[in-house]
Amino acid sequence: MLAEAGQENAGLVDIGDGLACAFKIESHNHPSAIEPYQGAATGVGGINRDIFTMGARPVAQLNSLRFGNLSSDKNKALLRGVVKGIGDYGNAFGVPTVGGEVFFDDCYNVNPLVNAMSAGIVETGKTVSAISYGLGNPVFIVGSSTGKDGIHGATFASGDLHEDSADDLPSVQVGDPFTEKLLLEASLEVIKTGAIVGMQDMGAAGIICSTSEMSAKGKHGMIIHLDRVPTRQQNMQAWEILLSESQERMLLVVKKGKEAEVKKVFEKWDLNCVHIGDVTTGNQLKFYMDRELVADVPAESLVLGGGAPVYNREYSVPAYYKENKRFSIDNVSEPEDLKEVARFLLSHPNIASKRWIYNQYDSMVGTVNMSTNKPSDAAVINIKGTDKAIALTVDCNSRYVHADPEQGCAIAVAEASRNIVCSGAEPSAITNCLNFGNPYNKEVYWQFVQSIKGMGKACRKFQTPVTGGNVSFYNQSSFEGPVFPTPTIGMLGVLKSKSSFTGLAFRKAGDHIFLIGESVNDISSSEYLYSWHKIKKSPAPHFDLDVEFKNQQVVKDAIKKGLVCSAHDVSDGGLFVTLAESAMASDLGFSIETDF
Amino acid sequence: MKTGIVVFPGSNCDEDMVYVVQHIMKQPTVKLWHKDHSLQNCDLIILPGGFSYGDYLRSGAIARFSPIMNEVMEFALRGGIVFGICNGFQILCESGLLPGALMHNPSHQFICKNVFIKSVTENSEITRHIREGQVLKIPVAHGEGNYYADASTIEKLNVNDQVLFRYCDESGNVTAESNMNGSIQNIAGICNENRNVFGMMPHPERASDSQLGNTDGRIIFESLYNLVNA
Amino acid sequence: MKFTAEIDVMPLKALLDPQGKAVKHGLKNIGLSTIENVRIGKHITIEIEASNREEAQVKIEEACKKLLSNPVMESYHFSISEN
Amino acid sequence: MKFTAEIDVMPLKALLDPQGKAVKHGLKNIGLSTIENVRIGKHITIEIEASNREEAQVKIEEACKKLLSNPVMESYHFSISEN
Repeated sequence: MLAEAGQENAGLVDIGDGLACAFKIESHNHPSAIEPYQGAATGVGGINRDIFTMGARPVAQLNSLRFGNLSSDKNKALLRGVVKGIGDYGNAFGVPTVGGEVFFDDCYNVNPLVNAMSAGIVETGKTVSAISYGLGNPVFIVGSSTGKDGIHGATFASGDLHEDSADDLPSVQVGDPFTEKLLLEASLEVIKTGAIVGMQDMGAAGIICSTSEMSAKGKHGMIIHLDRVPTRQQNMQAWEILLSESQERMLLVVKKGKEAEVKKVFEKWDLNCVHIGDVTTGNQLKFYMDRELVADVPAESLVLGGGAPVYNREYSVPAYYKENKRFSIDNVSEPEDLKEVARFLLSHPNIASKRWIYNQYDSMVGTVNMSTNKPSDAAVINIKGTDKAIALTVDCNSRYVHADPEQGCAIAVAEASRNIVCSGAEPSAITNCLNFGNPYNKEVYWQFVQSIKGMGKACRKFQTPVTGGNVSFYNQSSFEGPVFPTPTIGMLGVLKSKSSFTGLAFRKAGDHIFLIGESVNDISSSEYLYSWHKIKKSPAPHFDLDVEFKNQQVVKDAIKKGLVCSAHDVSDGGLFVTLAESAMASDLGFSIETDF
Repeated sequence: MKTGIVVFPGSNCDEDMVYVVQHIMKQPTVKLWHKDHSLQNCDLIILPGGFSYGDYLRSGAIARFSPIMNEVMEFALRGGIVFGICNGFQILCESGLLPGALMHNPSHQFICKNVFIKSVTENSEITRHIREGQVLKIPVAHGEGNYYADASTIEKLNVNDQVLFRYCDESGNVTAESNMNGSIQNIAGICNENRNVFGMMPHPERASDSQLGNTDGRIIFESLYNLVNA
Repeated sequence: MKFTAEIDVMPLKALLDPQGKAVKHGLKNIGLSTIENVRIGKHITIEIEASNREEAQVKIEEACKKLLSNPVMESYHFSISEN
Repeated sequence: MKFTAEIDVMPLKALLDPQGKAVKHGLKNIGLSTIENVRIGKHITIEIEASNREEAQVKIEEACKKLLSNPVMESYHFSISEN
């Protein structure tokens, strides 16, 4: 790991050949519930800015989506809007969407989860940090103009809001992928000039957040003239400019004397590039509006860990946790028509092909996606000019995590690692997006604490450090309870040589099919039990971390020795669905004998 | 042949094109910035895929008025070879260098997947090495690929043998099912009357690198550069 | 009776209109530089059968509210004329 | 002087309008079944500075012809009002 977790905008991992991979996953759940198209689109915009603000060029995107029951028109509309928003933004921005997952359950009925992940490549040592220092260095705001976006989102006394007539406050933030593409190219170009001290994209709380984070990190202060900030709406007040969350903007600290060089790059790309202030010594942030001091705050106190309060919350074991344990497979009747069950599972939205979704994403721009013509469990991305490739996956079965957060979260990490290994890669590191309910609910906080335990245990076992991530609380379902605890795991893997790339489709008739790992008579929390038998209360499936690790080593070695034609992990829907998927991807059949 | 690849704000397949033309076809290549007015005396101009100006208003509508398009149009009217792929094809239609227009896909959704196209003429620089009727698996990725022109224009295209590719199934049948964007008569690519300006919606540059498992698109570049299996 | 409704659905004024911004830039490229503000929305025409103008009015209002415009981001207005 | 142009760019009548058809279907689903024909195009508003109405007229005409509409598949009409 090249960057300590949480220190930079995204996790940074050395992948050899003088290259590093910056990757991260973030949520945009609540904006997507209000307006699915723009909510999802701005989520894609935000996560990609976290990558290129570090000087890395995004090479691949993934997303993890959760919706309520597809029988309701509202959820169908949410799905259509979110998918179109991700597609329209990602396709125009020009980074291939190479993988992802989608899961449907009643608990997400009013609160969909939209997690967007992006990964970028940068030469080690060429990264840019979100830092500000050097007395007199000019501070620039670049990219889109500032509007009153996200202002109602700020935790302000409603009294302050009534001065703005309602129609002056944008109800929703609108993403502009075209400006984001210009911002990407201009940012990477300006970094090459060597004129940049530090750079930070503007996310939540806009200017106030980026100025304080960069200053606290560089242990310097700033003087900022808010009246110089280019605005989109007339007569914006100082606090609105400070808090605005308008999209596609960055804050740059430039080396004194290099201003002209920086302006030239942004002018080439027709983007705003305005000098709004300067770095000072000390750690005070002084904000002026038409030369009048409107805010004078220490940078330190606003930054996470720099002085922001730390809470210790109580938690308690929920009643359902014990009830689940009472489930026994013996009182589950075996259906007469097993073919009917197979047909039911293969056509269930959680298992059926997601072609309708991913065909709306440009998965091939950049000509690096090796999985286009050779589908694999994790998406494999060619690193041109080297013999390397990277593998990316995003996984989490939130039903397992609900049944047993510690075990379920460990399974999520294990499944991500399995997908990476089955595609011929070596698991390297993870990022995570922790989507949970209201943290003041003791049972939710228990889910949170247990999930973190499970994740830590599994990451240590698979030696995949947590490089950073994002937390989203207050995801509540329609029946007042929380949504399923959903700690989405985004994992990076590395293929030292592209020759180890392994697909999931059967290759030739006559090849032998091996099942690695011991089958246990266990259907807990399976799609079969939950959706066919409608038995909602059962524990998490059987799971042994050590055995899981050993199984993965066996697959890794077999692939290294060139013995493997294809590999596919057994997950949702079980062995039958896994075999069917490998068969359908290759127009070949299979015949297996079971020994009972 | 020195190739100039035009970069508009919002183009995102320019690097993919440079990679194929320079590294795989081994041709000298320069990128031409849309604000410049010099074509750096290139022998051949390529307008790459992407979302020039975010595809706002209509795909290619705004890019058509970029400064460099004056020179590109003069170059084309003098007989210079201009090849537009996806967004490039849309820009060539918007600028009138190619007849017709690319409308929204009937589904009003973006479509990205491998499709089959069939070469329907050997009489063009980009199909001269492709046997007429040969089927190629080439990916498409667009939201506005529905080629339309009025009846008399379509008539002329057919009579003058100006249609280069049609969408088809794996065995070369031009069927309604294989037409994913509603284009008239499954038209996937055309050339102008003077046979020096070419446009196609599918992306051959995305099927030219053996590392990606499909090189059906390479034969189009081999025709363009008159090379035999580069 | 047959009526025709001409409906305009526009993004709310306060919202960023990326398309309008790009078209304004395009218009500058063709020499029309005295343009302040460009906003782009949808124009929808509907032919509707109704017993009288008021009924047509009510039906079109309902169509706009329920389907044609997204109140979170758009406003609409329409006019109705007899065929 | 400041003028505002209201421009409608519609697909040519001869063209199939799949979006219009989809919306008509949607309207039927919410009980508005007496609808014959739905066509969807763009509504563009432009604020333009011009010395007089004629000049504004000429400029907007040029904008429509050159950029805002594509004659192969669209037709336009506009009205101009003084701010």
